[in-house]
Amino acid sequence: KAQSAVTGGKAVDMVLLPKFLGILPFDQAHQGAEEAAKELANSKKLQYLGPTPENSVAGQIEIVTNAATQGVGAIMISNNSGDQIVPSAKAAKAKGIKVVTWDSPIPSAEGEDVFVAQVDFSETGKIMADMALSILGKDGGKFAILSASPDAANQNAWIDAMKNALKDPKYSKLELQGIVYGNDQSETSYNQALAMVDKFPGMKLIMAPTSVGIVSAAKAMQDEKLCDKIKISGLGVPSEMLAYTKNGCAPQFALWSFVDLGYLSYYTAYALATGAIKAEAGASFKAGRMGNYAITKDPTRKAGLRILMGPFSLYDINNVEAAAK
Amino acid sequence: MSWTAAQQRPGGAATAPPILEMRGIAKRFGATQALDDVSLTLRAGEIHALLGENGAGKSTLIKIMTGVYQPDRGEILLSGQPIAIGSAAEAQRHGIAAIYQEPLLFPDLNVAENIFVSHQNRGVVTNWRKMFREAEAILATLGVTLDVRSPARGLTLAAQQSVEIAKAISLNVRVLIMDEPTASLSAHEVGQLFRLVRDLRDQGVAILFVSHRMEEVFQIADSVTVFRDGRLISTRPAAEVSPQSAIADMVGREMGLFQRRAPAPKGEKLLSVQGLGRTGVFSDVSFDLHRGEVLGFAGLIGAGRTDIGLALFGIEPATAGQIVLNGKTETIRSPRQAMSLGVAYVSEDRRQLGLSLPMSISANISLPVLSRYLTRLGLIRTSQERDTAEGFRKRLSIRTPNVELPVAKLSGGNQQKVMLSKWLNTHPALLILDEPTRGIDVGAKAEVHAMIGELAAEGIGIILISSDLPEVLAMSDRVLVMREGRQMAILDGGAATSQTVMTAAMGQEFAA
Amino acid sequence: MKWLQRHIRPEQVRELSLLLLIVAAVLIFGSMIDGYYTSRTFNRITSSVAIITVVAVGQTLVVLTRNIDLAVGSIVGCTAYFTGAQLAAHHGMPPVVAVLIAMALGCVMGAINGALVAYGRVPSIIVTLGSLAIFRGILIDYSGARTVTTDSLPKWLLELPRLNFVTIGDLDIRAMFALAVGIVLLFQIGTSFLNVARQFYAMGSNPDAAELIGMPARRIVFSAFVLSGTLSGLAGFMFLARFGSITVEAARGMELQVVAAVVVGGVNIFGGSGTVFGAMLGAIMIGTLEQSLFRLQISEFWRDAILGLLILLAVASDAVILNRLRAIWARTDLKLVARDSASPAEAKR
Amino acid sequence: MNIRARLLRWETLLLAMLVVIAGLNIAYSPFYLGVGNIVNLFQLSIEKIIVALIMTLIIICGEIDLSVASVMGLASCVTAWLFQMGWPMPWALVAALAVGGVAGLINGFWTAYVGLPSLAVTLAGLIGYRGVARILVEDRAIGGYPLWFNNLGQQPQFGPLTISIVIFLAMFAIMAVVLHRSALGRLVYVMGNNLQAARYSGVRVRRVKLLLFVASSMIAALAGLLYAARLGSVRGDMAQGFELDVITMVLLGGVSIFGGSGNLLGVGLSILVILNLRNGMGLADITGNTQTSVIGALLILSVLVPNMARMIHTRWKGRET
Ligand SMILES: Nc1ncnc2c1ncn2[C@@H]1O[C@H](COP(=O)(O)OP(=O)(O)OP(=O)(O)O)[C@@H](O)[C@H]1O
Ligand SMILES: Nc1ncnc2c1ncn2[C@@H]1O[C@H](COP(=O)(O)OP(=O)(O)OP(=O)(O)O)[C@@H](O)[C@H]1O
Ligand SMILES: [Mg+2]
Ligand SMILES: [Mg+2]
Repeated sequence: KAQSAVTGGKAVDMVLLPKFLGILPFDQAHQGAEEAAKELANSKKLQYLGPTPENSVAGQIEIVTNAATQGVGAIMISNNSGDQIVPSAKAAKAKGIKVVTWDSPIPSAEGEDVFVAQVDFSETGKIMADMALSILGKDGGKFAILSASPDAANQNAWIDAMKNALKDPKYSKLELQGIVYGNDQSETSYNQALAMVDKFPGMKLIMAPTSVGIVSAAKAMQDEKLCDKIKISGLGVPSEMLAYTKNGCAPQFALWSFVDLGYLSYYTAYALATGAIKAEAGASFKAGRMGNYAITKDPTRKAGLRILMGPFSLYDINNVEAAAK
Repeated sequence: MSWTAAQQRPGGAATAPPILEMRGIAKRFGATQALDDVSLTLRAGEIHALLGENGAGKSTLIKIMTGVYQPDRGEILLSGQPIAIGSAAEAQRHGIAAIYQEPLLFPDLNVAENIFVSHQNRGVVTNWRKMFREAEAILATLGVTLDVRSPARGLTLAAQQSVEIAKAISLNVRVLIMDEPTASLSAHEVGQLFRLVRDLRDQGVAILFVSHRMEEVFQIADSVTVFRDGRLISTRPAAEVSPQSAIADMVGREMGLFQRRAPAPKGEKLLSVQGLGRTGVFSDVSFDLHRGEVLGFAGLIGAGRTDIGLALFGIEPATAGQIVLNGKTETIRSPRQAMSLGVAYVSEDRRQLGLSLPMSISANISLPVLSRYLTRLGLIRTSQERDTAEGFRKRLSIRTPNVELPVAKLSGGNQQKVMLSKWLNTHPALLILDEPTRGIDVGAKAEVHAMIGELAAEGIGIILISSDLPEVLAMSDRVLVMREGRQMAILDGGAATSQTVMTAAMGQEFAA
Repeated sequence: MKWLQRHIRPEQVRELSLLLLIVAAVLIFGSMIDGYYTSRTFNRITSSVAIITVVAVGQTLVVLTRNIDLAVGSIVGCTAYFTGAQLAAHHGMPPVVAVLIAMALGCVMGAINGALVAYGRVPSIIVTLGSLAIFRGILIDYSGARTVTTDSLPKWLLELPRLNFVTIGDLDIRAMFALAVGIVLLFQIGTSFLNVARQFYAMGSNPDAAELIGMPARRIVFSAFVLSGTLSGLAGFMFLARFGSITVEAARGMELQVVAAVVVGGVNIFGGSGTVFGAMLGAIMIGTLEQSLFRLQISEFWRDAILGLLILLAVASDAVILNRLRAIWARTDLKLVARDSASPAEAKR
Repeated sequence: MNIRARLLRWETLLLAMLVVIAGLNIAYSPFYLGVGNIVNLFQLSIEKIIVALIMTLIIICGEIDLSVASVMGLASCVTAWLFQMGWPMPWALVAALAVGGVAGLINGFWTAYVGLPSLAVTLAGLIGYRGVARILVEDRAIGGYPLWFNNLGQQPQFGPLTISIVIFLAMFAIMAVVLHRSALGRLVYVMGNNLQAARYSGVRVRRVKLLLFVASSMIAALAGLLYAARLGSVRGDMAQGFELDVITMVLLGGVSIFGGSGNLLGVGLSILVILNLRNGMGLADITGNTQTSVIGALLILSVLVPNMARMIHTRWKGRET
């Protein structure tokens, strides 16, 4: 199908809403979005608004509601509220505001126009399984997951995807011992990681699909001098993981570019708000330096549309230093 | 006793150099002129009594001397030099210490710590052993035995007062102010305290002494000052004043000391107590009480009189014995239940146990019988509350501009009257009065006594717990004497004299 | 027994009872968990308790004066982040200087709270609820959402949590825990043997009386907050050493853990009574429960429910034990008094 | 009269703050005065302000209930769990309220009858009730309630007002009458002032305390259900951390944390001040920590400024004489 042209220069009020403020990945997304805003010469300033972490759900709902009151053009949400955001997102949508989710979608897709997915969520499960296998070797072994909170939709989706992937006979040697939650706080994650060592005898790997959890787990294993027995993997930021990859605690981990994710989200929201594309499967457009993207049905949710950014970057001793710069 | 010695001291106090002079002091609280142009001179080696009705301004003057309040007008001279007393700490540096009307202890600190709490010069490190020893020694000079290691929480009021006194005399003071120190002491402790006060006087300390007990004042004071309505009426050497003239100065008219209540005819039996006891506190108490009878409870501090009251009122239920009220055997487990049986208990500690200080007079008076003031929807009829309070204000002549005033704003004696009103308002059949005249002036005391007579005449049975021995003797039909949690004797009106009561209260010691 | 009762108060015996409760908890968990009695368990519990304990010492001082410091979590977070940022920028900084920076920063923050409470006469709960948010807000602005990463920190710092103070047989006593215990001892001795400490207790026991008898009430409250802030600063440094990567979220919510430790440790929340040692026992009690519950093979989701129940039971049984003790003491008190007063001559000697 | 004058002064201050904040909002945001925005302003914090009303009584009584937010979460999780098990929604709601009542009984029993400090008891409740909620829903998000339930929380039912706002207004009126006109209210003040004096006056202090804690938990449960209806979906972390916001509102309203003083008018005004401030900042695109910092600063300044003014006043007066 023909690419829709996204023409810049229009004035659209746009809001970028992270899960909460104060965490590096979201700030990187903000940078990417600013970059796109400049490229598209949007005369209206991009608002980067977020709640505090302990008030994330109520805060996100409040920001979406206020944005609806102000009648902005588009709002980009990294949803931390599950389906609880639905009523306010629907209300916003009813006022003609484009609702784009990024990083973490609205599970039921209600009130959402399109989800900009960083990677395919079932792919995430497979990647985590692959990393586990490559670290533990052919003989596999026992491992456990250190997640963020039990309420984080994307974490839960990834973990489900990984459980699914493990059914493949290829991974039959991998044994998942349990899931533990560190609430995206370094101290809780650290203590949980230590406790896992006792709780799961024979555990050889901690898989932490959270950038806070993975660093804390690595530090915990290093402090306990357990790095040769228990390895760490998951999703992490290269600059934070550099030391642990170099000393072998975390030989391999993955991530995508949050800068690109912010950039692509902005393009998508802008294209929707200016009417360059419609939120329907098959629509496609050119997102500046990142190239062409198309809206498709989201195969990982029952309903909903998505734009898939991809791909994963896998980091290990060979490339982590360059990426950390 | 040595009180004759005090009269004959050579030199005479009036010639001694003044230490603390107050000149033209005035202080106003809102609409109340608490003090109006009063002057007072305290001299070394002199015991100066300050008299006045409740609310006359005595405590206010004292608080000005100790830097708690700042005067609106007037000056203070210490050894002839004008000074400003900005805070209690400053007063202490000037050598001025006070025992306040209401004990101000630290409930979590132990007795010894309380005694030495305001000593700034005891070094950096606490020498516990030494502190305990000294505390015990100071208390011993007072004739009080307390466990100096136990926290002050839960001490009886009298014990608290003893600690306050120990605290003040432990400081090397030049001016010692005592605001009703004897209000909750019994005769024995008062004697002990007076010996000590005289010792201090002889060491050249200036002492200001406030009391509503006339006989005490004339036992110890060298000179007497009388206040009325915030104004100074007179300052004279004690020898030139008689109790009658002092009372006339106080109230502005002639008035007698209290008289023995005429014995009233006994009614039917109201209360019968058999072998009452509470483990570890008191035991084996038995007595009868008839309608219209006043049964006095006498004894030393901590003799357990209050505890019997608490047991009858259900606060600390008895663990042994039986209570027969109106012919029915009752187990009293809670104050609520006691009240429903017609028992009322007027507590000895009005600040901690008796009143809700920030709340209005009328709200305090209606509290125990709040249900009487409710509409069908459970709302409070405040006008009816006010009417009741107004009634009591007139009946007990409570000095207050209006009954909506928070109780905290009243002088000590008037607070006591509010508490009495509160319990009279429950229309009790059995009224337990624990130190009902603590801290109230002669006029009010006479009123309370008259009221006790009236109530008895109305057929109420009254238990009168009091450390004021003359009061107990004058008011009671019979006197029950307690000692260390045991009942020593029940003396009939005629047999009860201060001699017999004290003998029973103290065992052989007094006789010796 | 008599001698014991004369020289030990029930409040001191309560600490013994808390200790017994901890021992009981350890025995029960030991029978339920294989390989529980290892040096590793000991290590886990002691390390996780060390930081909370240091903060709880400061909190105890504040609570004694009938105040509360809810800003401690934010102070720990701020000092950890700021000290971390400084160390990352100046690798050559001597350890002592780093510790001093952390403590000085905590001291300043505590002084702000203390000044507002003591001299501004604002209730402490209001001040610290406010500064809890404000300090955190300042940190977020200052940091620009960046994280202090482990590998930006000097090596000695990262070695610190692993450093042993002494090794007794199998048991490693880590330096951090030893430091915490040292601080507890220091303050326990201070609060029981310094005359100024009496004033802390007096202030909380009866603030009106304290003022009336001329205690420097404001200075006492102020210094309690300064000490709490300073100790929180030190805890911030320990936090940095232990966790390495510090986000702006560091130590968020720690105030509740600390208050829980202090309350479980028997410090009266309305001031006047309680000890630093008790607060440490409270922290250890909660730490033991938390760490041990984790080891049980139960679902992650059951942990908080059980933890809540156990804390309640700990507080309740502690209160029951204390009440019984008080009753025993009171009874013998009366007898002692009775005996003494029967022979006044003897008492006077 | 004096005390009333002082109280009035506090409320006047809050009123002045409210006027200033509303004035700024009107001046700087064209959206502020819209009916929808005014409704939203309440709706976004409605559960907290409902709980703040009963918290006022608890704090005046000299106690505290830290477990309210966890009870809110527990109630909504109980409903969700039962609903998922196939219970009809109305029964699930009743059961949740009953569970709230039980939580209140537990808090009240340990506080009033065993005599433990309410801070410790409800701190354990804060952890424990949240834990029970987690056991019930684990890592699920449970939604799909009947439309009428969701509409209850989301759609205006009385003109522009939602049912939660109507409940809040009604509850405010009831609480005001209870606290300031009824016997119960009187007892609450007496107990907060001097618990011993209340006991010695024959007040059944334990029963009153138990009643308050049960009321607190049941109202919290109700608020939790309204929250669930508003969000249309329930998770284990529902309402986590709300207790501090609730307590902040009550304290800013002039209620002493040590009990015995404060009134509902002040709390009502403090609620309006905080909600309008939040709304105004939200419309001015000020969010996150800046917002909480501003509210924190307001909390401190609102007590500090009058204090300083009084201190300077007395010092100045002192120099004059
Ligand atoms: N803080 C205050 N605020 C308002 N009025 C006060 C205050 N303190 C005292 N008063 C009033 O000042 C007057 C003098 O009170 P003060 O306590 O000095 O009396 P007193 O002579 O000590 O009486 P008593 O013998 O009853 O103790 C009383 O009318 C009292 O109500
Ligand atoms: N010296 C003491 N040390 C500790 N507690 C004491 C002491 N004296 C009395 N008590 C406490 O006081 C109670 C007994 O005193 P109570 O107040 O009943 O006696 P009382 O005769 O009413 O004395 P008072 O003259 O003080 O009213 C007991 O419960 C006891 O615990
Ligand atoms: Mg007086
Ligand atoms: Mg007594």
